[in-house]
Amino acid sequence: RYEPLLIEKRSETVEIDDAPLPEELTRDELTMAAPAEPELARHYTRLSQETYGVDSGPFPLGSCTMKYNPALLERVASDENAAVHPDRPDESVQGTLEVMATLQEWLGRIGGMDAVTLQPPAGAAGEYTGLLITRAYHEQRGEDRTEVVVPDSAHGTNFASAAMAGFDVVELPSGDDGRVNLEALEAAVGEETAALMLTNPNTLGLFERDIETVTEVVHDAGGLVYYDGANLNALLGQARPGDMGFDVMHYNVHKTFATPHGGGGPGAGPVGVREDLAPYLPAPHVRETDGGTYERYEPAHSIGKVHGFEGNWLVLLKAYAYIRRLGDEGLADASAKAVLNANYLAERIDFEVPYGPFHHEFVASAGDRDAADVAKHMLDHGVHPPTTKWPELVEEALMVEPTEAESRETLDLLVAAFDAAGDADADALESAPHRTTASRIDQVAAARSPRLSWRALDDGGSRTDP
Amino acid sequence: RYEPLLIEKRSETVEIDDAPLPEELTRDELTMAAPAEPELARHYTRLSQETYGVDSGPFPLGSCTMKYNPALLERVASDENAAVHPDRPDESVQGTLEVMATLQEWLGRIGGMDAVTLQPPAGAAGEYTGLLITRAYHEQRGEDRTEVVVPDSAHGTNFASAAMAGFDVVELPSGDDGRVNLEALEAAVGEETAALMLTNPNTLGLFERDIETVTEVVHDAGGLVYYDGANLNALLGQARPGDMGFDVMHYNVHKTFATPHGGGGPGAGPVGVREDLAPYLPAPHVRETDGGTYERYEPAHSIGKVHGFEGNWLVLLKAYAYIRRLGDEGLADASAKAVLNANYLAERIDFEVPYGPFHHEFVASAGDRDAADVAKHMLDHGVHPPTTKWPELVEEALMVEPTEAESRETLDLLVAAFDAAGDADADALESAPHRTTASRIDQVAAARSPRLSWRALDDGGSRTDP
Amino acid sequence: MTGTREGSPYAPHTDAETRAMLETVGADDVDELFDIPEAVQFDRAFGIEARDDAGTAREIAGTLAENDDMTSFLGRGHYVHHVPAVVDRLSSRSEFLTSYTQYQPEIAQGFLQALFEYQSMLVDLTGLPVANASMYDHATALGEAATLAARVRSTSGSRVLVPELLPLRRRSVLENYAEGADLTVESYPTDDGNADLDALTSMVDSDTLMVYAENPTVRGTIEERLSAVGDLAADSEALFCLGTDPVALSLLETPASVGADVVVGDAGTLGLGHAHGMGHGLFVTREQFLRQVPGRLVGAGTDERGRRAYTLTLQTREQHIRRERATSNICTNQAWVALRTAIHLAWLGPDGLLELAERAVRDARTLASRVDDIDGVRAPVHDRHHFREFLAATDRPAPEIRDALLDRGYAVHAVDDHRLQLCVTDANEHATDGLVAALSEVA
Amino acid sequence: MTGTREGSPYAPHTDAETRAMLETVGADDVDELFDIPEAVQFDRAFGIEARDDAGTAREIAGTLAENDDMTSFLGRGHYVHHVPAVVDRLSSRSEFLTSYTQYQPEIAQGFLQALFEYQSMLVDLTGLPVANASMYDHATALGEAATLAARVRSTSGSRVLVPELLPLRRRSVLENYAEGADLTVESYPTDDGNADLDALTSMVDSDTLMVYAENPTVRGTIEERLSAVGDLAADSEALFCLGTDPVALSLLETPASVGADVVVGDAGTLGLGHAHGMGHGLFVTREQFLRQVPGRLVGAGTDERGRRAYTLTLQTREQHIRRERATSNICTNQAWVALRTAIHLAWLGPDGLLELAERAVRDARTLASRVDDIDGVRAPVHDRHHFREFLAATDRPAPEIRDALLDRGYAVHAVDDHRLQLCVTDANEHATDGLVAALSEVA
Repeated sequence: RYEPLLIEKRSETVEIDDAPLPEELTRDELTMAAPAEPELARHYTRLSQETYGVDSGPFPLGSCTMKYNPALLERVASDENAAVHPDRPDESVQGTLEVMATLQEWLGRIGGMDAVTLQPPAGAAGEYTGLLITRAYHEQRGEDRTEVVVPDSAHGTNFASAAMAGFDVVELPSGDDGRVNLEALEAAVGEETAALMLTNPNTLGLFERDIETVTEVVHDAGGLVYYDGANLNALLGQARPGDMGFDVMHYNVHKTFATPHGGGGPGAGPVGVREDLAPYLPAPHVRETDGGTYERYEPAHSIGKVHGFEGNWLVLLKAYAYIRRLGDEGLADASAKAVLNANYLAERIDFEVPYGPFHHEFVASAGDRDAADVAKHMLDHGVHPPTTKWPELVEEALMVEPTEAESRETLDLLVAAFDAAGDADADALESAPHRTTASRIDQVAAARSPRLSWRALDDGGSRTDP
Repeated sequence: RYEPLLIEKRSETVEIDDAPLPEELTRDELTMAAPAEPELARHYTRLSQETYGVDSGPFPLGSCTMKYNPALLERVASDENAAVHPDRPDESVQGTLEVMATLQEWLGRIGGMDAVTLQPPAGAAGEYTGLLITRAYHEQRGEDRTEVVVPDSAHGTNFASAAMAGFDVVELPSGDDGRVNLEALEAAVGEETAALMLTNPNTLGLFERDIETVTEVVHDAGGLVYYDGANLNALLGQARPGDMGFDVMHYNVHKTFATPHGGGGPGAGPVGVREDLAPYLPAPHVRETDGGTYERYEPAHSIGKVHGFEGNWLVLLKAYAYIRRLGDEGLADASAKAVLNANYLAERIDFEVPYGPFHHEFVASAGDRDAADVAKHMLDHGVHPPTTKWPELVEEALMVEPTEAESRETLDLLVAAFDAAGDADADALESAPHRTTASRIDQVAAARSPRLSWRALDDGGSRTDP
Repeated sequence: MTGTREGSPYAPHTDAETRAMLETVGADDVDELFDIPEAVQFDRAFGIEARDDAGTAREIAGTLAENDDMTSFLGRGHYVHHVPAVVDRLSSRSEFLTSYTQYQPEIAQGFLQALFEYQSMLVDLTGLPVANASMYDHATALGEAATLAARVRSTSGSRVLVPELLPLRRRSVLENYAEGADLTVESYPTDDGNADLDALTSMVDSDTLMVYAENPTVRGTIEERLSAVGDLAADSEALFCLGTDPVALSLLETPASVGADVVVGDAGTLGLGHAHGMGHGLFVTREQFLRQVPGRLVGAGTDERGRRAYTLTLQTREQHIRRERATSNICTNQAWVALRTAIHLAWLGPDGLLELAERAVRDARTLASRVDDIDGVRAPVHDRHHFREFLAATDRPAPEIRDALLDRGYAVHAVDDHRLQLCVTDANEHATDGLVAALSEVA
Repeated sequence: MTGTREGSPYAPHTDAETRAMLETVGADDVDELFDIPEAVQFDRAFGIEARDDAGTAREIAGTLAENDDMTSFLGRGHYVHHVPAVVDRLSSRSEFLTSYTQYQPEIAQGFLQALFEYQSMLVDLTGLPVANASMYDHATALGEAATLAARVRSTSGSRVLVPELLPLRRRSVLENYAEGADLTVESYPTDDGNADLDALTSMVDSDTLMVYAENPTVRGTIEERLSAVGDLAADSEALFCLGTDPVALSLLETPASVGADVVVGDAGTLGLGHAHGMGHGLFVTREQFLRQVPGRLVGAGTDERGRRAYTLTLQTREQHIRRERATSNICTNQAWVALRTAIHLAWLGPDGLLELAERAVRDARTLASRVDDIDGVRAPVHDRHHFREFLAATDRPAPEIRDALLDRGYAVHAVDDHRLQLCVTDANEHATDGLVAALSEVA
């Protein structure tokens, strides 16, 4: 059953005429939805049931690491003592600061980094922060480096973050094996190079075998190497960006450390750096004092701030709980099982996977089928489909990341969904899905005449619905 | 999609051989479901989605008062300070005891009773408790009264509770107007009468207009009059059982005071009594001392206990929050709107309602249709149907209690569901439902060869399912 | 906000809607719809002041904060194991929380399956084939066991024999049920905490309807000759009822193997934390008593499409159909707690559950040994294996020690003048160092 | 229990399953599947010890308990209103919590509708037609407003003018965004808390890209001549960006009516409680800037059956398609907080929301008056209408008073040597008596 908008169910307009302010400072009236709590509860209960989450079934969205979000994390984050104002003096929030300091330390160990800021509120914000640090670092050294090198297979955020930080983007073509081509890299890198941004394993799931050479080439040119942490779930305990020569990195705690994705956020994107970059971290940073207490301070050459306060604290707290719960063995096992699951799934489905050996994710090709159609067809099997049509290195790409949280049973469910789409004829593919809340949505039409609020609707409202 | 049993998904058998106990004191092995947390989460998420609750839509189950359960109540009950052991000394649980003492007091005022025990863990347990008090009261006075009079239209629990308390049940036939027939009452009541049990308004939703005479007749015969609180949501602030001459009553907090029904419980069934019955209340009872502290004590002629400890505390705490949230005006308004909703719904549907004027609930007749079929047909409209085939005073009864929490809009939804069933032909009625998780279930067959655990299943397991 | 609505914040009616609805029913005012004689009308003045959401929450939190913050080593029938967060998360889904008894199984398959799975778990734990969907608590389940015994009795027996150490509160509930069924409750002696088998043997006769034992006992001792108790009951055609809980069941001899006819206990030991004694009664029995079982039963059946489906079954036992001849008056039970128990059990799995049970043995043993090392204290009092709890004898009067520990933030039982009782589980084991230190100071 | 699994408790694999899966992929060991040169392999020894569920929860609760328990009268950009329980109950439904960006709208209609409704609420509150589905926070939304201004600039302007009182932390974020876009940030003077219109008039020129004002200001004063600021910006073809929040928007002049081009602010003021500065940025603008908006936009469309359906739209603005020419790098945003904000707004309704807003005016006025009655304190410092917060001048050094109040359990700002700032909302209004009493003692 179709769910009307709240405002279609019950709205109310209030005239504002006896406010405790002069009339010229206030608005005249206010119109809003005005449901009673029982109506509100049913509305959002129904909306939730029309939403597919990890708790609904497998969610192998490539590069998104949609792993199970432990209930424990929500309990921990609901602690009343976690609910503090950011301007509380340090001495009155020692608990909060201790959690932050410890998380900084743990993330440093996990990434092989010397110092970590928790302030960036998302992965892309982490990239941006890392690039601001890069910029400040070069400036401090009196160097004017204007270019950031980004492989063509990189996440779109890499390009956008570089541009937002004021850099020119130099795109690096991938080699035939799907990895960095060292010759192309040497050609791209030079005295204008502020940094190379790289994710490893890359978006094809391939480990950059020449990573030590790659980082050396960039370092030799005076640039820094940035690690995009989106794929860190492949490597926990197996390898560390710091050990590979990366200078700066971000962590996606909502990917690697199981904090919920929340329909699009909030996440958190802490940034780790090697020791000589630590003075550039955002303010405030948290440290333990000699006396064993914790304090906030401004690093010597701080880039200033990338968030109005100190980032997405409640998300960071959940990541802290996850890391503590798993410990060394749990973290390493998470990556091991994530890689096992990707390999098992790729082996079982009837789709070509052109590049390998891959790790926690792989990119299959839908061949002469439209990858988006394949995805829509999979919806009718009650699973979430993979990321589609990207990276473009693979024709009609299906980018698959099952994560460690799927059992063999759910992977087999995915196999069935993949293969049903593989066997479907053109009509079946194009008309799918049929069993979902909405059938195929015309996104082109929606973009052509955008209707972005209820006031823009002209479809007569919910009452016209059958 | 059909959800397999947990044990069909993943089970494990563990041999017990190195326990810290002599082998002869332990079992040999243990077989259980062994899901990982992600599997567990998906299993119960799916099961929840296959369950219809008040948050799913209207739930007009007669005599059950399925009103909205405010989120506030759950928050209050999750307070860590509420989580105490019952054997904590009084001085260390003053907060818990204060809540209990205040709730006793409030319920007393709401029912017009002088003393209230919170111990009975459900409405039926409240009835039973009230009858134990009745028995003790008569015994204390040296009277041997063996009969409890119950109207034929009463809840089944009244009969069963009387029997469990050791009384003989005398059934009282209803008058033509659906109410107590005074002549029949006088004939039924005598020196054997321990008590009359009555709900008012009765199960037809009718107020017993002669209630003062009724209670007088029983009192004159030396009996007590028991008020079944199942229908109290009709009367809040409008009338009080104590003022009508009732001596003992129970309250269903999961009906009247909005604590959740939880798929069948827990509820709570506090019992109120007039002053001279207070010494018989269960132990412990809670009272405020002269010093303003709270203590537990054993009433002078206590019947002892009806629950191993002090009842369903977390449920009682929710009821306390509800009463405090609403206050005098809110409680009275709840009843007013409950009665308005019942009258509106009855007026709108195309079904005969033979008895009136009714209050918070009414009993319609399905006439020559099977009331159970009508209910099944309503399921396909996405609503919960009424109670069916009871009370038997009405042919093919449909017992409807919408509660105050339904809006006119959802009542209109119910009207559509009722009338669609009213208009349906025999085939449509008998084959319904079609849009539910399960189609019509053969309950007779299920009872004929009961299969009560997974070990009794012989259907080949979930794998055989299409 | 919802808080600005007049009257009930949970009644959605605007004034305009109320007027329109009144018009439909042909009344000018809601008061007209009430058919209450003036003499018994009430003026709604309960004297209970309303609070808004924030005010209600704040006031109650403030009141509950009057409870002292302490660590409890209390047991004696109300046990707590750490409840994982996933139990809260899943059981609080509102479809579960706000549903009711599954009178319409076609739209309640989820809860019915959850209860069927709960029943299945209890069947596997006890070895007996029929588990109901929940009772109120251990004590009322025991009472119902006695009335079941009365209904199925093959002799004219009316004696219910219970351990002399049975907690008075549990016994009191049993006695109320017994009185209604014309039964008498009598104590049999115990020997160093456990059933005194010789004494029991001499008591059991043809007038004995039921013998009740608990394992572990209320003092935490583990019974060692339950099969003999079972044989004794069987020989005199009495029912053997056993009291226990799911954690103990995972490790100790199965009720089936010792000849139990009915198993009762508190299943809320898993799934509920400290709840001031709120629990959830388990009730499991033999196939032959199926039609005399009290409470709800969920069975598997098939729907019209031939698929497995679940439904309440054998409802003709119940009060809404059988009325005064019902097997019990129970209607609303503890279904939601049963759901929580099932989730907790499933989360634990057999390994986790056994780990809890083995810890209950080991941690009690360890704590008793540490307590025994304290001057003026000897533990355990009973020379038995223990489960979760044990008695400690004290030189100084036990109530004084209890009060002194209370001041230090620890709650323990003083069972008599010179004996304490201590209960340790995974939920308080982390605090044993503190307890031992405090006890060393005050013993 | 899940806790007895080796390795990750959230990987469901039994050893047998792992072996079977390895066989399928043709490996003997999971290690074989890793293609990592030996030189950069790591031995998994982070030195982080695992804890079980109970231990993790207990440890973290213990650490957080190191935070002092106090009542906060802090504001200055992080505001708290009482969040009703229903917001937690509904937003924590796991379908919402565990879903992600709605790349497959056919199975995400619920969340998309919730975001569409959120956007609609912001449109109604601001009077501007385009609201996005969320930004990180107020400060980053302000930064994005500046880069939007740079993209749409009709002049060659590069100056961004902001109030001199703009909090440094918000300004610092803006400066980082500005630097990447080759903009400069300059302060304009304020007059008794509000924008100094004369000074601003003299500063605005053809090189001015954007004028930023806040209402209420960070000192809680309510701007009185915003239309003039809007006119000033319009006259020089600069964008007028206004900072505010949903509660203020419900009562104060609408951004549309004062000529705002972009509205930013913290929408998490509703839906989030105290969260150490975590928020949720609102971003609303004119139709003409639609294709330059940063972040996600949800639009209504139709599905193949012709029914209304929701979908992410205008995605060609975004980084995953447009890469370095995207309107922003934002990907993961604060969608779940937007859901919470929407639920909170709907729960309040217009009456409830206005009540909160009017209380923000009245309670601040009342508290200022009470504080003003204290010897050695004068409040409010600014002769303006206030919203939630105000400055109080003190004879005794403000930091000393702040510290003394801290000892008494109250947190307030000391904004300079002799001025405190106090913020009052429905969430701490009940504690004003205590604050006034404490302040009377220490001022």
